[in-house]
Amino acid sequence: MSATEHLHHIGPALVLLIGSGVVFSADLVTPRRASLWGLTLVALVGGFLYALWHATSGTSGEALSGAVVVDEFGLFFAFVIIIATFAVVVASRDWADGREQAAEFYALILVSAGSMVLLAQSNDLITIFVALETTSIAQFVLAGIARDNRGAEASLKYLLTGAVSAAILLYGFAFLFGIAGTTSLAGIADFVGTADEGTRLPLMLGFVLVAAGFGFKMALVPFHGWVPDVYQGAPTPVVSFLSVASKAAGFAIVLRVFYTGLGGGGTFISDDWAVMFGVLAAASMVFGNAGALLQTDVKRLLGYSSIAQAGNIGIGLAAVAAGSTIGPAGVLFFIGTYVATNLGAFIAVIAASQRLGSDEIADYAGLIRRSPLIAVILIVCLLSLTGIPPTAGFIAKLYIFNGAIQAGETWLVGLVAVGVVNTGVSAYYYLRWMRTIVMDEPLEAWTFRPAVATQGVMMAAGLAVLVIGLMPTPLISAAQRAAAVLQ
Amino acid sequence: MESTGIVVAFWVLSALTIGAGLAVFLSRNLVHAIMFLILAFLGMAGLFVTLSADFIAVAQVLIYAGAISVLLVFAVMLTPLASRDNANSLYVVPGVLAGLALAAIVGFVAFEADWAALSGAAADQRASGATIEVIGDLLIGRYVLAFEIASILLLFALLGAIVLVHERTEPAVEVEPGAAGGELARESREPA
Amino acid sequence: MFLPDIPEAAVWAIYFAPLASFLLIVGFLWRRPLEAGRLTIFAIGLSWVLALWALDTSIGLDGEPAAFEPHAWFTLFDLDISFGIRLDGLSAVMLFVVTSVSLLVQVYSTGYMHGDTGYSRYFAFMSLFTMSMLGLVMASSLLQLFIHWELVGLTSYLLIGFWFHRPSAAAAAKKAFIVTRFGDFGFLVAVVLIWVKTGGVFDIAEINELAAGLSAALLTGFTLGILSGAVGKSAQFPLHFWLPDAMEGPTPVSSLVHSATMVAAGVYLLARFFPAIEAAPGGVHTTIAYIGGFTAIFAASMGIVMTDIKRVLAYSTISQLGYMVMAIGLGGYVAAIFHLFTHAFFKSLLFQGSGSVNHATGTFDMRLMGGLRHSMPITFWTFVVGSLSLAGIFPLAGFWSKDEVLLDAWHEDKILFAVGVAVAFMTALYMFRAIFMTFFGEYRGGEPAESHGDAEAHDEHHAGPHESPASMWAPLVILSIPAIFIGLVAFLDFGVLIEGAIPEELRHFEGVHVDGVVLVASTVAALGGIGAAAAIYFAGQPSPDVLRQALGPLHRLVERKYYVDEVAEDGAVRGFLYNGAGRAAAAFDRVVVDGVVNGVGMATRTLGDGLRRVQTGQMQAYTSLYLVGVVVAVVVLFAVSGDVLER
Amino acid sequence: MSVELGHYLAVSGIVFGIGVAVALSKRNAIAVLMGVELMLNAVNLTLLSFSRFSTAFGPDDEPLTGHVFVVFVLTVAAAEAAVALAMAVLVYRRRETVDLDRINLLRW
Repeated sequence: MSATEHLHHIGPALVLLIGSGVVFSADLVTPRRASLWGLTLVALVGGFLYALWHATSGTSGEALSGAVVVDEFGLFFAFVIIIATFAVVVASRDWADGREQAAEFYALILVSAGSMVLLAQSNDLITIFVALETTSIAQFVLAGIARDNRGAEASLKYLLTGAVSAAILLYGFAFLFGIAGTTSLAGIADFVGTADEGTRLPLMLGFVLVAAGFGFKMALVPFHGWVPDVYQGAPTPVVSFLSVASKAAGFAIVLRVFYTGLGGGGTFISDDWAVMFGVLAAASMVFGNAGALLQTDVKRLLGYSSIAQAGNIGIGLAAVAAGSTIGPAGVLFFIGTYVATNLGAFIAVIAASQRLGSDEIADYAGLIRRSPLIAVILIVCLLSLTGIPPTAGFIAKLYIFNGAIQAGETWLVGLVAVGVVNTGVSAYYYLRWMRTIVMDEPLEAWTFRPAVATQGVMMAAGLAVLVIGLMPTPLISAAQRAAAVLQ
Repeated sequence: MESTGIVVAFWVLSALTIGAGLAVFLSRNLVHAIMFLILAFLGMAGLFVTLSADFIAVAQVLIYAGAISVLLVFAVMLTPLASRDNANSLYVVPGVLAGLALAAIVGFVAFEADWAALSGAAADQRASGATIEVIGDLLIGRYVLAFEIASILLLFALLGAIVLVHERTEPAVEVEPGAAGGELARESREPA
Repeated sequence: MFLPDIPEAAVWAIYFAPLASFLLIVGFLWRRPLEAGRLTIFAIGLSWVLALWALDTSIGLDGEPAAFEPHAWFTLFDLDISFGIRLDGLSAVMLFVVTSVSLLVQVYSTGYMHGDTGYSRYFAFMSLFTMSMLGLVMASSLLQLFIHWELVGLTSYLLIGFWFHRPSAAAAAKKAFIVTRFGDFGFLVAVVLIWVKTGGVFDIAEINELAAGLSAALLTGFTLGILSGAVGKSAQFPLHFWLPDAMEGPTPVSSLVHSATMVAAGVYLLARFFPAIEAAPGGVHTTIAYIGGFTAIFAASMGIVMTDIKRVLAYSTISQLGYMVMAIGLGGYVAAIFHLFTHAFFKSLLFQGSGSVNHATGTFDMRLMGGLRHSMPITFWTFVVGSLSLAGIFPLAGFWSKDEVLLDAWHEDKILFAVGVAVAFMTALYMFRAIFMTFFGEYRGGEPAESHGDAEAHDEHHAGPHESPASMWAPLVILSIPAIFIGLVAFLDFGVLIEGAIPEELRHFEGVHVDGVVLVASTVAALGGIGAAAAIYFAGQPSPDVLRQALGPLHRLVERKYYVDEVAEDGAVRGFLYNGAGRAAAAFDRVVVDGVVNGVGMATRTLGDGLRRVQTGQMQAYTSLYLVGVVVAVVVLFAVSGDVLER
Repeated sequence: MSVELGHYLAVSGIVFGIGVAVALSKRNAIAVLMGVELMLNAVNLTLLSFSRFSTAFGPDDEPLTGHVFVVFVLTVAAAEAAVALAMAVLVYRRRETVDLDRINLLRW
């Protein structure tokens, strides 16, 4: 394989990383903010087209000595991450262009997205670790980029907890490497498949530590502590980025490591980690929803809600481990819909909170009269988060629950029951917010509408939520094709 | 294997590292704690040598004992009004318990697990010589991608540090707007 | 029968017309309320016409399901999700009921809601609600049914809480939503059970066919889950308590949601799965029948002591729904649906009548009304017709259906028959108590000063009560026609139509026949109730002499009424009924209901405290939790693999 | 008596535990960072000792991969430290403290 071919395999990520450099350099040349924004979008479109090229030309296989692999699983996440980043960048233009650090903001977003795309296609512990840390450090800085009191606090907490978590993850990696004698996921899978009980203890220690490290990214309880604080304190555009792209990447890498690396549902430790993810999922749903019940700040509420949603995905992970064949596709489908839904909600919040000057739920009173478009999009997305048909969230929950039921374990059915009850609880706080938007008297009379580009992405997200809800088949088959790679 | 030398070195260096680590925890003064930390780093470097990891040992001394410690000292100096007593927070009990538990778990695994398959005479023959060449080959061969991303990581960590601290827009607060930025730029370049 | 068979697209149009109306209002008519109202009426009118056609088709098919194939929706590996229409006698009748009542309520609403600031919003919600209810009724798959079941709950939440600025309305909406969700949880369990055990069969007809082959335990679980859903939605004991509070919504909402549609959905659900219930062990039948019977008498006893006219009607609705549930439990499938059918019309009429009274007086408190029969003759006479029908007086609609229920009880279970007769007595008593308090005697001034300021309180009534506008009384008049005559459909093969929806071996309805004992017992009970009400609330004394005098226009006695009323309330009613059954019921409400509400509040507070310990804002709290999690996970996993440790 | 893999792992476990204790129980953000550095050091020791002693390596696997891994850990640790200290300075400017006990504006 020639050097160009190697580079071709990491093309989408490369475009984003180079784009990041270009944006940063352009800041030194041109004082015009609009051109930075445009360049960022160009880079994202370029990455998207490159990924599309991979998808249509059927590029696949390992590259760079097995450090990365191009497959439909990685491409699925590449598309999800790039599209989500695109939407975030479009929507945050007003916010970013108004500040001194616009160039750094765009550059960091791009570098973070680029390393996430790389992360989704990494196939080796070292590549995973470095890509993960690159995107993490970019996110730590992004969280504090507004340099206000709350943002600084949020980013410091995010970084310190993240550093502890990274150390734990690394310790796990060290054990996996030492026991299996290799850093490649395929090699680890081979080892686990043939290993005997003698390696059980260190292997188990290793995978618990790794799961904890990834649990931090996925915001599963009890590794979730940073989530509400960072969601509340960091700038909203950054939070929207964290909540969709970062989460998608977290789940991507977990699926790849645990499904490919630990050999899927058939090894002698599968049951252990099925139960473990089951417990984490249940705890996340209960804690996330309980926390969200009490919140008055929309961003904090969405933070807790994202913990609860991670719990839903956790059900899928448990099902995967327990041998459900539907599980992996269910997780991918859930992530796809979750990204669309959360994007819609967050972009609406970005658009609204900038005009309202507040993140309090109470200030969303009567939003439907002040800005009908934002309100309707927000309501559609909240309904989807609740899992009420005919939105995408409903199908996604159905899919995940079906996967768990199909695995045929009694305790998984119990887990589904916990999920269902929690759906009911979550309806309470989502509805409360919706009621404020629709029914309460507006505090002020003046109306507003977001920028045209923001309107566009907002409507696209809202429409996607509805279209996926009514016609889920295309996304389902995409998820199935992507998941088939792992098996 | 020149066993006695290694064995003695291992025990002495282990005691040094662990003792210095404990001192970091127990020390009442933040600056003293940093000094003990450097000592622990050095002990660790010695342990690396006993593992025939000479290149890593040198890197350890340079980066940890050198750069990172300097960074820590800088940070302490830049926050003059913060407490210097290295005091414990509210979470000292769970902290110590979690630390003990983790040490116990790893120790349990270390002695309980069936390492026979994983260690033995074969390891003794393992290259104790030219590690640098092999590492270099791996870095620009098999792990070249990680190597390149790591460079991006360093670049953006630098950029991030500057973004966070360099105050371009608030001249009213800073007497010398350039001063803080300058310090930080220097500070951030250290590790690279 | 008269028309060619209805095509599937036309049935879908029944569903999509109100949906289109909702979308158009939200999209374009938000600031043009008049058009919003007209559009809603037009859309539901269209649905009504098409529902008539569907009914005609169904009659032509003798109630057998029309041959509509389900459409594939999407596939989750082994799970084929489809959607479709089930048009049979049961759903055709329900479509007719829902569209008819909804249409009249919309017309009525244009008068009742006139000038409300949320006029467009109101009609948008009403359209959405009607759509959900229609979707629920015509669903061919359990999943589809469940989706609309939830949508009905959601939209009713919006409608009950329509006057959100009133804390009581907001609380009532919340209560209704939460309480019905308790029931829905059971329903969900049933859905999941059937999903797990049949590998994803969601077609209702198929489930009913498979039911006979399922194990007794599973079938019991499934049917009890269904029952739980029905208990929540149809406000049966012990989840009945949300309905009286839900009266905080606008009266037309109560008239639609809480008389004919949403609360009937529970009974409909039971009827839909009637074959499965029939196949279930006997204990399930008994449970259903006794829940229904107990609810009927329990709610009726509460109805007698209420002073708020809408709450009287609310308890009456609970009680009548209890009748229907009881009938289902006794195997009286036709009787239950027949009663649902007639009840929809006269109860809707009564609710609208109470709204009309409120429109005139500005209050729902009957103690502040009186003498309205002169100023509001149309409302008065239609209300009397509705009450007579509800009381089951020959030959009004309610008589026929109630008789069917009682007949089933007479054959199946004498205790429940006695309960049914007692309820008939109490029904007549509280309805006529309401009539005498509201329409007889002297006008007692209308709205209390402190309750002013609601959108519901209109300004015209300051000149004294007068008849409501035509848009309000016209529906009353129209509704009183079915309230009188609709029972006669029993002679028109109604039973055949309804039974077409269930397999042949379960059909046993043999047409209308009157059993002497039942006829006498129910009529005596109803007349006795009316008489007692007249004696206590009109004549002032529960003695035959006074009752005879009272039949004349005796101004003097009426003047004394206010005074006597209180005595009667305290003595005869409060002293006996309230302190007995009523007190017990109220105590139950206080203990259990408040217990639940307080429990939720306390749980939230506890959670809050717990959260404050975990989410302290200090980064080390998070890392501590994190590491504790890691340690616990490792230790537990090591411990469970004990065989490894032994080596 | 000889030194085996288990001994090194035990030492790394102890150092890791000390790192955890420091990171979790020190009030000053900079001290927390010191704990993290100790944890990373323990990880490095583990990697190197596996590199030295493990026989799990297949014919295609280079035992010195562990050393490469450590190089990356060192790099990342340095970058993380730089950003962390910049952030500590930023917080200090806003609050005049880096005591985590007092950095809890965002909570519950």
